Amino acid sequence: MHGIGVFVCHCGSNIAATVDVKKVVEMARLEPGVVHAEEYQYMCSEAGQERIATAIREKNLKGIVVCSCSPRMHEATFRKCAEKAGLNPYMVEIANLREQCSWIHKDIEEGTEKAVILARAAIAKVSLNTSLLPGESRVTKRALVIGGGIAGIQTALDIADAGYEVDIVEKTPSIGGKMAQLDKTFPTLDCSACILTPKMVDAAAHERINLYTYSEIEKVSGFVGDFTVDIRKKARYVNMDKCTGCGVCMEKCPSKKALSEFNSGLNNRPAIYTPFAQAIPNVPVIDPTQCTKLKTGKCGICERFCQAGAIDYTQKDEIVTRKYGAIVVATGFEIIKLDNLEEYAYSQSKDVITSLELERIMNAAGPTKGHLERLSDGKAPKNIVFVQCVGSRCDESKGKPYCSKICCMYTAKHAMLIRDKYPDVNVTVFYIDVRTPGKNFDEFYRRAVEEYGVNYVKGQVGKVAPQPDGSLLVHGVDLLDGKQLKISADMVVLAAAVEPSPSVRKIATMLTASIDTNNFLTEAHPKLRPVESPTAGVFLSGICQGPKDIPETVSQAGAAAVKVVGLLAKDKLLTNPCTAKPDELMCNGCGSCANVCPYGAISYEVKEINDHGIRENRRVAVVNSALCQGCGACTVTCPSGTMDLQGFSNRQILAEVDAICR
Amino acid sequence: MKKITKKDLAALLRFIGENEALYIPGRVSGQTNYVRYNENTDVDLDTLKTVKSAKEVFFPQSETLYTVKTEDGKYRISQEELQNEEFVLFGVKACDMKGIEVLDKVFLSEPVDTFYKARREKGTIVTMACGEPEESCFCKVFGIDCAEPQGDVTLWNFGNEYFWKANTEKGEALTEKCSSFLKDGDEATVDAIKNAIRTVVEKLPYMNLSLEGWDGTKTEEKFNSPVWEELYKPCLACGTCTFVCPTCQCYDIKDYNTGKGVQRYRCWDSCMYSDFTMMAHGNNRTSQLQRYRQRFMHKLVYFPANNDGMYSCVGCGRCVDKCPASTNIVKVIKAFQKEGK
Amino acid sequence: MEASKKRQSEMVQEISGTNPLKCMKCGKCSASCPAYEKMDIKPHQFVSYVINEDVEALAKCDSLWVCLSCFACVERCPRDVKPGKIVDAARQLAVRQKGGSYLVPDEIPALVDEDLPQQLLVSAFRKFRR
Amino acid sequence: MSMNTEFKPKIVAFCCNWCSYAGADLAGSSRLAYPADVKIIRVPCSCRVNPMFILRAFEKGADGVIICGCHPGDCHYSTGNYYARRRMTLLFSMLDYMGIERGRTRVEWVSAAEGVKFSNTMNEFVDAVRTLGPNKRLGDLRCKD
Amino acid sequence: MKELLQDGTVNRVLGWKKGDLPYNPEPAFFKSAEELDEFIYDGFCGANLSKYMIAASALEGKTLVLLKPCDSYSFVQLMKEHRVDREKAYIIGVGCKGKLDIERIKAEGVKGIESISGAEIDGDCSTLKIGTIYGEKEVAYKDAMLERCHVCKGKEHRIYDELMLESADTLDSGRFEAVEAIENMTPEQKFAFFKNELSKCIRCNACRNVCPACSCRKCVFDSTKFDSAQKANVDEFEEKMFHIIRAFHVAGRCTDCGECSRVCPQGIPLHLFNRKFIKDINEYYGEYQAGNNVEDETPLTDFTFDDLEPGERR
Repeated sequence: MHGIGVFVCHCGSNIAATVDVKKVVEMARLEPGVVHAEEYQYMCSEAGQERIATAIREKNLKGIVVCSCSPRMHEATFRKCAEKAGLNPYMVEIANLREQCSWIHKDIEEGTEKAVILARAAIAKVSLNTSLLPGESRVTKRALVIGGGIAGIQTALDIADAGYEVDIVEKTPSIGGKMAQLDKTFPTLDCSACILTPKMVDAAAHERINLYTYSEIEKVSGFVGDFTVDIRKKARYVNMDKCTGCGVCMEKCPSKKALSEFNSGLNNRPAIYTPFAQAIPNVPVIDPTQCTKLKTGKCGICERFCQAGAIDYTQKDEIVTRKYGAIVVATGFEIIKLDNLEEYAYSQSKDVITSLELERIMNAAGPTKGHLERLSDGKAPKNIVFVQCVGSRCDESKGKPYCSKICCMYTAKHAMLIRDKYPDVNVTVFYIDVRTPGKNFDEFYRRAVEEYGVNYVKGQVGKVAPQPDGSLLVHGVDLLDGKQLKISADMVVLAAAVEPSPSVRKIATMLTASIDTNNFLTEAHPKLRPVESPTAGVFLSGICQGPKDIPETVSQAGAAAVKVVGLLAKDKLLTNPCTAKPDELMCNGCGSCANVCPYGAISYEVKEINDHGIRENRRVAVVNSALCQGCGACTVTCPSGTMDLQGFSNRQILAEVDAICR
Repeated sequence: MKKITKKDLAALLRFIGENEALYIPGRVSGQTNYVRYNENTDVDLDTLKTVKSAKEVFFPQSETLYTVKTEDGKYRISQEELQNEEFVLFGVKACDMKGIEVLDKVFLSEPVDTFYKARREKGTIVTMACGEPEESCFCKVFGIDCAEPQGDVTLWNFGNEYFWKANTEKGEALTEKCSSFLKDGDEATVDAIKNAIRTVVEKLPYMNLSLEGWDGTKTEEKFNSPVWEELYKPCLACGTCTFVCPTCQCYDIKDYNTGKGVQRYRCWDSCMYSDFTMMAHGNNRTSQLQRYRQRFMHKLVYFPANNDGMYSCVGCGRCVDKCPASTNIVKVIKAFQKEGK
Repeated sequence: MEASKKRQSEMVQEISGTNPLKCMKCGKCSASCPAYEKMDIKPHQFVSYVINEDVEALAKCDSLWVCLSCFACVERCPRDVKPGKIVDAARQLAVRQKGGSYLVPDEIPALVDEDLPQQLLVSAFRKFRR
Repeated sequence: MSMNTEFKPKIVAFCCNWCSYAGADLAGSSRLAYPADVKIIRVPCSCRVNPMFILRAFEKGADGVIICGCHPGDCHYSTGNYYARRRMTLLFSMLDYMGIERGRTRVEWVSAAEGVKFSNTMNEFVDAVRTLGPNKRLGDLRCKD
Repeated sequence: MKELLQDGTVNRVLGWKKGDLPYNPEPAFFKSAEELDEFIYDGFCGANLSKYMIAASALEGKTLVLLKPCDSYSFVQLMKEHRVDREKAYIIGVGCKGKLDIERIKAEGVKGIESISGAEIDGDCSTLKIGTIYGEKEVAYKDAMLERCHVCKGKEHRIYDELMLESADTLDSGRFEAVEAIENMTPEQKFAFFKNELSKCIRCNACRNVCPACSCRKCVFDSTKFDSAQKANVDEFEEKMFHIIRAFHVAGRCTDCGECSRVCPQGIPLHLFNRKFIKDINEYYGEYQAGNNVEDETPLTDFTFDDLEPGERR
């Protein structure tokens, strides 16, 4: 290409101190195609940009090379500058003389020599650049929130309040999530339901929020701004429009053996049920694995008692296809299985419980109506032992390597509540470290110790041994006293680790959003883009991204909502033009490129191809440039070189290689 | 007529090789090709056919023509020097010798190829009669007598000796130079050797191959024959036949970017390749059938038509031996023969 | 001197196949140990002794011969540090230093209880041959 | 010793845009020196590096080629570096099999935060290539003069 | 075959046609029962006809194709890559008792061959009796077999509509022995070995063009997209480039059919490249045989999170 301009920046003395800028200009002039070369103190300054623009106009430059700082810093600046001067922004290349040359080399001669080579490589590349135009894609002004817990509800409310439609897809029959199961919340001891229920009602009543409860994501296609999602609405066997939520059906249902999911399996629920009294929507579902009518065809009691005529045993799953501009993942967490931690005797004794189970026991609407009692014999416990870090901070073979973050605080809460309500109960907490970073958190923990007399012991529990008399012998250690402890307890509460909801794996795959080794969703940048997934248009809210408590979840939910609103506020999105581009004439249609594409951007079509006069139908690869992110995996997989990457083409990179090795 | 005992041959070769470049069939990893002689060369005069023919000594597979370099933004062109030293090519069989004559027709007629011409002038060719012709040989069909090859010097292999006869001035000069290694030999023995070879040749399976109808005429008829449609089908479009052929003379001229400049070089090309004669507008032969046909039409029709009936096939049988799909010029000739009946 | 201390600590790590740096000092090993009361150096301390390169103290302590090699600590350690293996390794070092053996191979079969776990048996031999 | 200090190897480093190129920038802004022999080519992802590029570099006279990408699991394009890892594993194994010095090729995962690692890696790599001396086994003679 | 051709089930037969020498049958399409008189299938029919099925898939109607067990792997691999149309093929899986290498026979000093008996597929395939103009010769069938038959993948066809003829066990050496031998060399020896072998390469592209995996419409070495179009071996680098890249492009797709080594006019053991990749893939990513089925993920378009790092050994 003829008509290349080279602009070498001094960057004050940042570059000029170790690179002989004049020499770079002089050497650049000798390169084929270069018609203009100059230097300036600060190319990125207004005056510097003006010089570039002037040169482009006056010398009718076809491509420019700016030898300056990292392209990560000012590539966008110079592209804009070129565009203003009438040059396609993709006809700009940057030679990184600052970060990758002048700042790391001390010797002027050495620095200059390298700078010349870097400039040469950029010139070689730009001479093969082609004008690229970003494509445009439309934005569907609706968001999808996957998960109806506090994270999902808050995100949805914030988006809806900003004026955009939101759908919430929740797999259980009601929104509310784990927070609905909690009794009180730290560090203020508010009643969880009291602060959550109004939000649930708000979400249900919001004109721009649409709830898909008892529903799951079936399929996701499309890309940022234009996702198409299939939602499976599972058969409720209850007509939502007719049901009045009177609850007679649940009373009358003869099949009451199912374990209540909401009460952590501590008591039973009928086959037709709402998870809890304040469920939203307040419409029951029939559990087909429990319902006698659905299993054997006999029964039908609920139908008889339903005055609204809402029962419909013939309902089938329904697939709804909806379009969205953005998707928020808020799939939440579960408590880990304790199979690998048998020493705590969780499976052997009913009186060894998890903290979440304790929440239900403490809750007035729970299986014990809020009375603290042993599940084995209903007696009031006198000695309770709490064990921290059960399955958290563990070797991979035992549990999770991470800290679950919320346990220290909720254990302090539980201990405090028990001592408050039952002052005669001895509470011992075995801890490894007490971690309380957060506003009023350490104060809260100190109150548990100082005001409520909770006995904190530094040391882990080795074993919980159920005794013949029904008590539990806890083998622990007090590392500070250097004493082994054997405590006879009536109840042991395990602070079991949290893990991302198992459903997230499937969802992440559908969204092509990446997950880490612990199944937490990966953020686009751990610090600077913590609520975005690396996949454009997919955002993260709540524990699906990493362990967090309620206030953190709510603030992250809001942050995700803002990101979504920022996206939905746009009418059109510009797509990156540096995408893969196949040469139809050469394509074998073998399918290997689609195999490595992380975005599903490649498909195959049978097309009539005119290959130098030979017309035939061939299967060829087609790239959806709106989906393609330009990684280039396909270009290397393709043996014939049919696939090339615009902006980083084979010939461009080879030209750089040649220039460097010259 | 001279002769040399086989045990003296090594010394002779060393003697020649010390004074000038010597190209001779040598074995590298199981295959025999012409190699530049040095002390470590595994000389192999027993293998009847080298994989590549002797043509590459005069017309190398690739050679640089000139180099362009940039210095301070200016271009400097330096032409490749012509062959300026004498050399000896040793052990050429009759078919390859004839092949060189075919190349002479192409490269020594106007416009003369100076690179080729210089090599021909500086080279002395020592040919060798074929001891044991093989089943794929059919040089006799093209009127070549493998018992008495041309060249500057001709050798006959007999028992413990090679008989040596100079045919040209260059040959005499080489004989003179090597005289200390040579003794006098008798014509009669050589005549007997020749007769023995000719008797064997008569027994070869391809001896009855007829070139009737391949006289450089009936171009259209041959070109349009339906026979090609079946003949080309096994062809894989590789360049094996062309690259082992002693007469194929097509080349491509390409540029190589050395980073410091450009080297313009020429290299053998094959009419079997899809980019052969590729031009800006595309290719004038778009199918393998056309490419396949081109090769044989050139050898058997176009070349004789333009060169007083000289075929550009010498019956060496290398393509018969080496074609991966076992298609070859003999099968082409036979197919037309059959069609003619 | 320093070097030999370091070497000893490395030896313990090598023999035991453990990485003491993985320890998060939870004390679960000591909580699990049935011989805790009789030990002068407690199981969790074994780990820090190795980290602090004081294997000599370990080689002299009584705990080596008190440890039952029940491996409860190994089994329960949440970080896979295996304190029991460290005790075992320190014991080996001690035995190597002392040399000599009171048990004659021929006497062994009579002493063996068929139901004993193999690992315990091996540990026992190491322990009681001083 | 004098030989080794005389020899200035040509090193081509392919760095992915999101992690390693940023890591190199960080090395730069932290003033962590590494030899000027290293020249970086920016590619979107380590999976963009075609074996042809690597061989081409050697052909044209490079003495060493290093590919840097995001750590496995951290790829900006989620899976690119996993493909790159397999490709390079096989390619390097083949080069080794053909008697090309193993030390001339390397893959290193460098995150945007690992300026120190970038600099250390380059120092080590250049040292290793210097010890091996000029690339004689894999290079086109025409590019040598 | 004649019947299938006559009743219109297939439009043509892709098989081998008798050669004009005892050992050079050529791949051929037969369109009539009459033409089939020239059909032959014996020990010299080494050509892998799967490659020809790419072109045949574009033809009208069905093609009856004869595939040896090892050829059937290539066909499956080509199906996987959408290069052949299963619907357009009627596959007769033919038995195989090992295919012969005329070069090996000639290396035994056999010249002037007039006739060969003992290569018939229905014979016992133990000894070849060769009539030459210089007298009778005998060569053991085993000694004349192609390298690939000594490491035979087995008698099973991966795909067929019909089976014909018996196969024989010919496996008698380790598939990776030669590769291991090279791996155990010093770098200097390795380099010398390959330099010696590759210096013979004449860039005729026979290996590429015969290869069922190298079925690109336009090879990178013929295209201008990489500035890699080269014809001649101007420098030894080029051969390395060509053969490394070719092996890399077919890595995970090469079924190890051995055609490249069979056709090389210079006798370069090209399978040593492909087999190195196969060995590495097996060792690093688990046993994999290209062409086994159409479902398996090709190793180079697949990964696991804990794949080993370049240069690491397992």
